[in-house]
Amino acid sequence: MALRPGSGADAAAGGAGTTPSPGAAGGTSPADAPVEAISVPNRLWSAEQPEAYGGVPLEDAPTLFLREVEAAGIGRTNDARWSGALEIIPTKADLVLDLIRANSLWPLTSGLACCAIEMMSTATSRNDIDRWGHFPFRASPRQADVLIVAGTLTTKMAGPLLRLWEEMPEPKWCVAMGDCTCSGGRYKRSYSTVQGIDRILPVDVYVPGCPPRPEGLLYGMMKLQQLVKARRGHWSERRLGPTVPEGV
Amino acid sequence: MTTPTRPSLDDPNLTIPVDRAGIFEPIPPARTERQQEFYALRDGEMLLNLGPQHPATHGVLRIVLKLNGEQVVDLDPVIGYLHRGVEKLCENADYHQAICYTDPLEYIASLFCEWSPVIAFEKLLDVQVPRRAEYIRVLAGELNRIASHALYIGFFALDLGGITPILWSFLERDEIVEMLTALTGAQLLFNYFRIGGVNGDLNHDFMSRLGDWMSRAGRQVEAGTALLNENEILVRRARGIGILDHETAFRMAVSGPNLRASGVPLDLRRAHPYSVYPELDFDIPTRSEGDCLARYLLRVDEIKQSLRIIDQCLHQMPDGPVMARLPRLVRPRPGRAYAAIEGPRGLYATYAISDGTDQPFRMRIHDPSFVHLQLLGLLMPGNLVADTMAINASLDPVMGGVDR
Amino acid sequence: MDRALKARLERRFGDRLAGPVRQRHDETEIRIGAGDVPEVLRALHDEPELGFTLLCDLCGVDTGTVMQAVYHLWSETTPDWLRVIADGLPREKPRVPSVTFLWKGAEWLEREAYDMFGIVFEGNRDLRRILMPDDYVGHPLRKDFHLPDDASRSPGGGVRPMESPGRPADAAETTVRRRATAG
Amino acid sequence: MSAVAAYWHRLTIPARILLVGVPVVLVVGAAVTVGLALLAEPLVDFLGANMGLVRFVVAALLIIVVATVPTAFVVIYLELKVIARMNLRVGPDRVGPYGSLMSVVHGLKVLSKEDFTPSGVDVPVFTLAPVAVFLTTVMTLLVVPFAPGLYGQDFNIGLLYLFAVGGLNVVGLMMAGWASYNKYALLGTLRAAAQSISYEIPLTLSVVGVIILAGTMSLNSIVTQQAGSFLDWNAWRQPLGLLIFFIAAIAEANRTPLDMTEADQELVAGFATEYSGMRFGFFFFAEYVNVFVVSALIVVLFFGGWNAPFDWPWPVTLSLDPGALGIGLVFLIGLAPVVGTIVLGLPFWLLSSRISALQALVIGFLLFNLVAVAAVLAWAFISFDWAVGLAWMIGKTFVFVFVFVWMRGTLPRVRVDQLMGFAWKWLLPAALLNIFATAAAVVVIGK
Repeated sequence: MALRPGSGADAAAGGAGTTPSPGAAGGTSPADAPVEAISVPNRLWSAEQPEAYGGVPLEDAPTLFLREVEAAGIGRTNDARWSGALEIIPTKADLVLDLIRANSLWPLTSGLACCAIEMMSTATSRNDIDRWGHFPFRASPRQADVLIVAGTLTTKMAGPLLRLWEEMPEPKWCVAMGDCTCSGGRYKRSYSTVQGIDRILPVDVYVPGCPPRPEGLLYGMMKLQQLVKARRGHWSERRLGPTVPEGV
Repeated sequence: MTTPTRPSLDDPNLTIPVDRAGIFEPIPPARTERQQEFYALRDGEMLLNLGPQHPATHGVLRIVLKLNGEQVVDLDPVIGYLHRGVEKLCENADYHQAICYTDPLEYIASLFCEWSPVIAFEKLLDVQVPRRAEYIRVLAGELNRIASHALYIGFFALDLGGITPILWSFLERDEIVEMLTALTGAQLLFNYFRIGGVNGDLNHDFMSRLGDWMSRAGRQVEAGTALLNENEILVRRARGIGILDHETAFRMAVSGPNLRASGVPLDLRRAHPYSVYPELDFDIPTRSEGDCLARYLLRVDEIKQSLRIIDQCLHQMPDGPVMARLPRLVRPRPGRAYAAIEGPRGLYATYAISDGTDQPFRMRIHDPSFVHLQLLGLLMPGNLVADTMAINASLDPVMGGVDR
Repeated sequence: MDRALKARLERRFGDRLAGPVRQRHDETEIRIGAGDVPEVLRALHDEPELGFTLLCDLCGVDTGTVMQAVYHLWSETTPDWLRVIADGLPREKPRVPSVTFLWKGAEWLEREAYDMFGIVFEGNRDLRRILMPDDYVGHPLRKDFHLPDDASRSPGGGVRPMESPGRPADAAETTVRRRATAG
Repeated sequence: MSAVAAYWHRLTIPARILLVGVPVVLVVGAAVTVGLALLAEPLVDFLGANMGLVRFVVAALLIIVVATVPTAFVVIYLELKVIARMNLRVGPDRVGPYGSLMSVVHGLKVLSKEDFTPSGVDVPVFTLAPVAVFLTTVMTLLVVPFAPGLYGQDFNIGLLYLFAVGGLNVVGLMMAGWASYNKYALLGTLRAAAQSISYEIPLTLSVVGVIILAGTMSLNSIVTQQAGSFLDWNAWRQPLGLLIFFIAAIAEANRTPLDMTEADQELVAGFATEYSGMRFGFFFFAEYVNVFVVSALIVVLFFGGWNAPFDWPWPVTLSLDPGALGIGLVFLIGLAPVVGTIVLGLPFWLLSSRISALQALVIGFLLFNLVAVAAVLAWAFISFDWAVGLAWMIGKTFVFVFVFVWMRGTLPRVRVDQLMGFAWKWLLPAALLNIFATAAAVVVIGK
């Protein structure tokens, strides 16, 4: 079938323009802030000033939640802990094991929505998450360590996502990526979205932004590494809702 | 050691006392005759559940495959896992906010999801868009189209098992997103098009990035696709799989590249011009085979055409304002407006009804991926499980647009 | 707007049209009764001087008083969009003949209109919910379905109880694992 | 009974271990003492009589403990880095120098994960499958000659043993996929079975030419017959056989483009979908050890094994007789570290004012150790032929490991029916043709 190009009989096409009104234009002049705002150098990671990311260094930070839990003894199931003088062995073992776990966190390929594209971009050449060992993205939840919930969680998807979380073996962590997973974001009012995945999952690290830049996700994963090193072997005490210690 | 009893997942009266998660969800009672015929398993057939969290289903698509060995007998796509109620939210927001709700729909080509609502609202408001704004829209839109097609090429290769092309195409896509970020100030979800123009004029950062990218874009496309076009394994896997002839394509209401890959030169930029496209010179690549390979090669050709369009836009860019004069709160006269544009996946349309208030009375968003996803049930039966991935990738659905 | 198309449409379906043929910008709009949908659309699709071969969109509309099924068609014989509105469906139990015999691809669009508005398309052999879960009650896009002004006070906090194992208030007692198996 | 159970549950882990361990140790210790007292003499005679058995057992233990897991770590690190470079990425660079410990960290993390059996699986089979896969992969290493005199066992049917044991691999995969109670695993394992059965045949037939030329199935003698320059390698005499063997070996090792069994994009993780923790780690290691074994086989059969590619002048016999030094040896051993440390540390202390004497001594000591180790290695390389052969063997093998990784980074995956068709329509006739051509050549030209 041959198609001739139609005449642009379209109100939206062409026509001489009137003078712009900055109010309606949203008021951005050609050389405006967003460009600089994007290229802010991230100096938070110089090790000599750990208070740059808000708070005292992690070692002497009072990780209140876990110490309270330990003191109160709640959740202290009989998980066959070594007792007495032999306590030293699993403690040191946890130290080493958590160093290992923090450096090899395999995410689950669980992209839900927009943020999934940025999550993939985090894994690709420009900002390569493989440098920290958060790679490969496992396709099977049985072999994954981190559940990066990237994108809006709808009520229809909540059940399958919870099942994925249940299928992951301990120790496992959950990263909420994007505003929609942190709080519902721009779809908070909708009739079919879950307003923040911490209603159904224990979240370790929140990465806000709509969507967060790949650097943001990298920063969040570094925070997760700190978290893994800071809380040693207390996987069973986690709760619904935010469980991030104060220092982190 | 005794092995536990193993219930069959295909048993229709099987109920598992956990939450109704997708994977082990017991088969629902048949509501329609189609469902009855699908879930009636003959001998040697089994149901395989792809998704909603599967590496090869782009996003949260769930496909229930009825397999005979490795051969797909029938399938039943289950969507809606990303239904965010955008249309209802748009009816509860005013016209400027509605654009902010629509642009995460196609998170790979989000500019096109702003473009059609913007045109529809402009028709409701009878507002004239400055020519410079139109050219900037075309420029940004074609850049976004290239980014989307680059991702398509990468995912197509990835679903066929090649892991390197996806990273190479992400390099290109990242560069384009970086320059669009410099232009719009937002990453990935550029909320850039406004009613009556665009938000902000071209700036120096964008132009410099675009300049040195355009200087080598052609070579990048050649280099990126050479790894696939001369690859015998990929060509053998993609040729002759999922053939779609053009009568069937019209019956299935297919549009966009998937239609052009079946030999129909139907491109809304020519067939129903909506912007300054009549003033631009470009071809409409078509392919006659209509199989996965044709759909893939067509995208590659479209990238080259988009490069031509960008080049012309940069040369014909007029001076002048980029926004029409509009009040902050627009109240169009009661009426109905329909605007459709040609996106990287096909026909994006918006149908807006105004009742004279500052909120759209009804806002309908039509996304091509939603229609194209029906083709799975048409093209997959008879193929192997591995081919379903190739077909799904070649149709290029984006679940955000499918579920809205 | 294409005057010739208006003339053609009035000549072809003079008596079937419920109301005048309206034209604005690049759109031509005709309204027909629900019963005339198959014949009119078949004529629009088949007859060469009309030749509306491409179904661009199919959606439902709830005007608050009646329901409408809206079809947008494209033809290469005219630069206009053709909008066919099947008007005057009752808001309780709206029924329209399906157009899947013309466009197989209209099947999911009709399913979505059924899911969102409850419009029953007779002849669609797979008419069930498509976006919302199977056990969902209500049709979200109807005008009598109101969004809560503050989502945090919406029923279940926006989470259907079946899929939310616990709300933060009472979540402090038990872990996720125990919740999920309790269903 | 319940009282005992309750008492048992009240115990802590060490108490349980002690409670069980102490009687066992007592009984076993006594038994071993008595047994040794009675059987020491005949046992020593027996072991001396069949040294091959001892050698086999020792080699098996050594290979399992020493060879496989480090090899897997090296191969995994190679894959991580090489594929990263092909993707224009950096790859792991945080853990260890240039991320060289990343594969170790991955492996240890996998071993330390929770390891549970899903509901509905066939528990004993599910538990035994990784062991079967790993052991069959490891056992193939026993007959691979790495250097003159450095091999587990020199069977005269080494090739048969190798194909037999290597073919058992698929049994483990079948067990894994069938027991997992998962449809993806089932599809993956059926693919694995069909693929393995189809490719065993060309794999075996492609070697027949080599066997005809060599006149033996002992890998060791096949290698020794390729001694000399690289012109004597079987690659020149059996090019077709080499090609067929290489392609079939890819399929046997389940590597891209023939990795049907764990096709990530189609079957989530194939037969290993339901496996987690240590059991998955076994599959994980087995895959990469398999790559190493296959590469080593290609080298042994077609590329001269541990023979140098050109006429290698060594091993030269150095007349180093430490005993000739007499008492001087003691002084040497006693003085060399001290002198070496001081001599090597002195320049730092003299040249840099910021380095204290103690630091200089530490630096010198480290340098001396490096020098000593290097000297010992160089001496071994010069004067022992096994060191030379090992170096050449490992070098050649990792060339082919790199080729495997390269293909994984480059090629997409073929479809399963194309895979089968290729095996039966092309590889099998080609292998038969190769056999006939070789036999005819041997008859006509003679050996």
